[in-house]
Amino acid sequence: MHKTNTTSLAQAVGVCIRREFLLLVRRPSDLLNPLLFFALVSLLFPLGISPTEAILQPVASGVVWVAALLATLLSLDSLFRQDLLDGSLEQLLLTPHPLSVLVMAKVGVHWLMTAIPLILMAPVLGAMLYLPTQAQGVLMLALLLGTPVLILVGAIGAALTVSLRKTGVLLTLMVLPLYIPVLIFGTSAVHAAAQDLPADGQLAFLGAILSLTLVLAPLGISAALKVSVRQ
Amino acid sequence: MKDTLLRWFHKWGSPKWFYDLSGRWMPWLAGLSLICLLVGSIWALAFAPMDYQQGNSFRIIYLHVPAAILAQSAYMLLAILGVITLVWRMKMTEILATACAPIGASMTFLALVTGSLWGVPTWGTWWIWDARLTSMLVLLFLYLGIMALQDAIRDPSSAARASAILAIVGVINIPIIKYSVEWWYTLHQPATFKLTEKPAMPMEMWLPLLMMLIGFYAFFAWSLLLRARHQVLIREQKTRWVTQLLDAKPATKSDPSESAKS
Amino acid sequence: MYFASFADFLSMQGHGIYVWASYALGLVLILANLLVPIWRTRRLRQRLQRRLQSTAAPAKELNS
Amino acid sequence: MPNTPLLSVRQLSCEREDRLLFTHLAFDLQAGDILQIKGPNGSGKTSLLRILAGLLPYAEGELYWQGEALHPGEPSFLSQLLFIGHAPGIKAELTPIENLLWYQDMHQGADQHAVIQALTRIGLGQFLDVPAYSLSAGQQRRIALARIYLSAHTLWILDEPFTAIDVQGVADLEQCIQAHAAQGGSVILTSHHALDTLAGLKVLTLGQAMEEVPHA
Repeated sequence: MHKTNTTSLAQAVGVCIRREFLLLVRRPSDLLNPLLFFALVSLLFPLGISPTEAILQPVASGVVWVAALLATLLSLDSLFRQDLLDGSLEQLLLTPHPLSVLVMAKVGVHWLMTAIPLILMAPVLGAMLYLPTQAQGVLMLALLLGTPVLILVGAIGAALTVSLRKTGVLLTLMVLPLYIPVLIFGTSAVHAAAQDLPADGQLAFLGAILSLTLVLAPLGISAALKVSVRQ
Repeated sequence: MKDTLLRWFHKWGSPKWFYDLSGRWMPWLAGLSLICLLVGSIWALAFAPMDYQQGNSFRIIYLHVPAAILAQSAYMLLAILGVITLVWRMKMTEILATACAPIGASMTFLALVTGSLWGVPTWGTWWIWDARLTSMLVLLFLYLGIMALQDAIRDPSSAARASAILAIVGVINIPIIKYSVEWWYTLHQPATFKLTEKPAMPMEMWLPLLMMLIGFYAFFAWSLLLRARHQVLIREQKTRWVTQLLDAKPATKSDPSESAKS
Repeated sequence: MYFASFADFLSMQGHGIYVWASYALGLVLILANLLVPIWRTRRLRQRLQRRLQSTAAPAKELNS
Repeated sequence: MPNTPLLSVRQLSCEREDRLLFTHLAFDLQAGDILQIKGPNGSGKTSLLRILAGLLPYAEGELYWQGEALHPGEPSFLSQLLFIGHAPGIKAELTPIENLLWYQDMHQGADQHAVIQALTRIGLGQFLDVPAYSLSAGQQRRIALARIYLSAHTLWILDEPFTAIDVQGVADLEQCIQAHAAQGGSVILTSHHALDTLAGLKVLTLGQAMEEVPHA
């Protein structure tokens, strides 16, 4: 009988990361859209409310965070859909390696390619909204802790709705309530930093939520993918 | 003991058994909930004493608190049914979860509206960003998310399994959301009188509350069984026991594709 | 009876509108959650019985 | 038992969109067997293959792999399974080499040379570095089929493998399947193509019992 020596998990994860990286690099529009959306939403608020510093400055952190939240959600809608359509998602289920680890590779690369540029852009938009410079650092740190949670929880929603043709509002309705803790602690961290108050309490909380999500979300994503593919 | 539990577990797993059993339980639940709700509300409206600070608007607590408790326990039930559905793939828990979500949602809505109506005389407006009301609003959106997902997926068992995962993710997040909203409320609102905090209640106040709570739970079970039986009929409409149940004459020649799914 | 008169019972020192509105909504929601499934089940049973008696019609899937 | 069957199916029934596709299906697959699933379109051929691969839940029935109960997604089973379904599973932005290397690295590992050889053998020699979106659907499907030449899995489940392949390719693929069966592996496939020339061929027409096809 055939002696099958399956590749090691590390090798499989490495290959998945490389493939995801290649796929995203070769389709840059998918990376650019969320960033443009992020900038556009931040632009709307001064137009919608008022350009004066007195009004914009206190809401700056909230605006940047809400825009980041929505931009991440936008980038998640098509996370698994193309894989389902071309059949590579069911092949991912058919590998002998645990699906939750392989999915982490895919979601991790997605975070790297969409959230990091977003984090680097945030101070620019913050400055445009008169966010004090001493809060910029905390804003980037809070986003660094918060965006993985947004993407991991959003990926569960994306996996649940991958088999549906149009999901738009459904994904938002399912996932946004789960983003509320990140929004609350994220905005208040930046708010505190803007008033020269220590923000490490809020950042610690973001870190706690991040570690919980890092442990549980992959299980949720792989369970959701199995439900969606096995139809 | 273990195998009797398993056998009971599997018995409940079969829709036919559930249909017969629920048929026997429902009259009792109906009676209990009608009596408790009727007596409870009359007691609460007419006989319970007024609250010295809030006046008669306090009587809304007999509706708001049971609805809020029911809203959260229904979500817990959704998550537990979800775990059973995912682990043991039992058709009945899928059906019960599908039936449970709308009731939970309407109880959350009831708790939300009664909470804000209760606040009007004291706050002067019908909505303030009170910690508990905001958490209740978030819970309502969690319910609507689950119901929207159940509705979007065509195949009933995939829809049930998908919404089971969302319910489990939601139930893990509820304490986090509750704490963060609480923390956010105290951060922005100096500790004014927290309206929805139940002051220590004398006997003649919490007795009607207990009565109403029992009534609400009985109503919840009754409505759950009603909705679940409806789902059972939909999903089992091709089986022989449903055909006999409808005591219609089965087709003259035996239907070859007939499969007696228990 | 806690209240002196029936009118007093209705007005509840000005808070009556809110109390009665809440209980009315409670009644509506409870009735809805009971009557809607009962009505739907009855309608489904009738359509199933009609389909079974006729047996001629192909077994179209009824899902509401 | 001297030779437990590689894969055995008992009382399997499958319901799709509340239509009963098949019920009480039972058969055993020995090492070295080539099982062709026949039946009119929509009779559940693809559903049966997906159930065996663990990609589709089934209402009733038991599946056994090498004697033990088989649960969907069992790693020990998946490491022995090559499944090629309707959808090719090819990423359009990647070249055939990158696609095939990904599959090999996810299962048994392979070197670039073997991959190039397999792609040339299946007729994609000139398209090695062309992104898959510029290839025809048939060529994309052949990238997936090239996995057969590189596969050391015990069980192959192939859904309509011979579509989109020219006559010479069909003969080559048949010869490869025959060699695989000879080495003790086994194949389950659906095809409208006549396979009577294959030794060890068994035919299962959905709705009837499985019968041996006398070797021509």
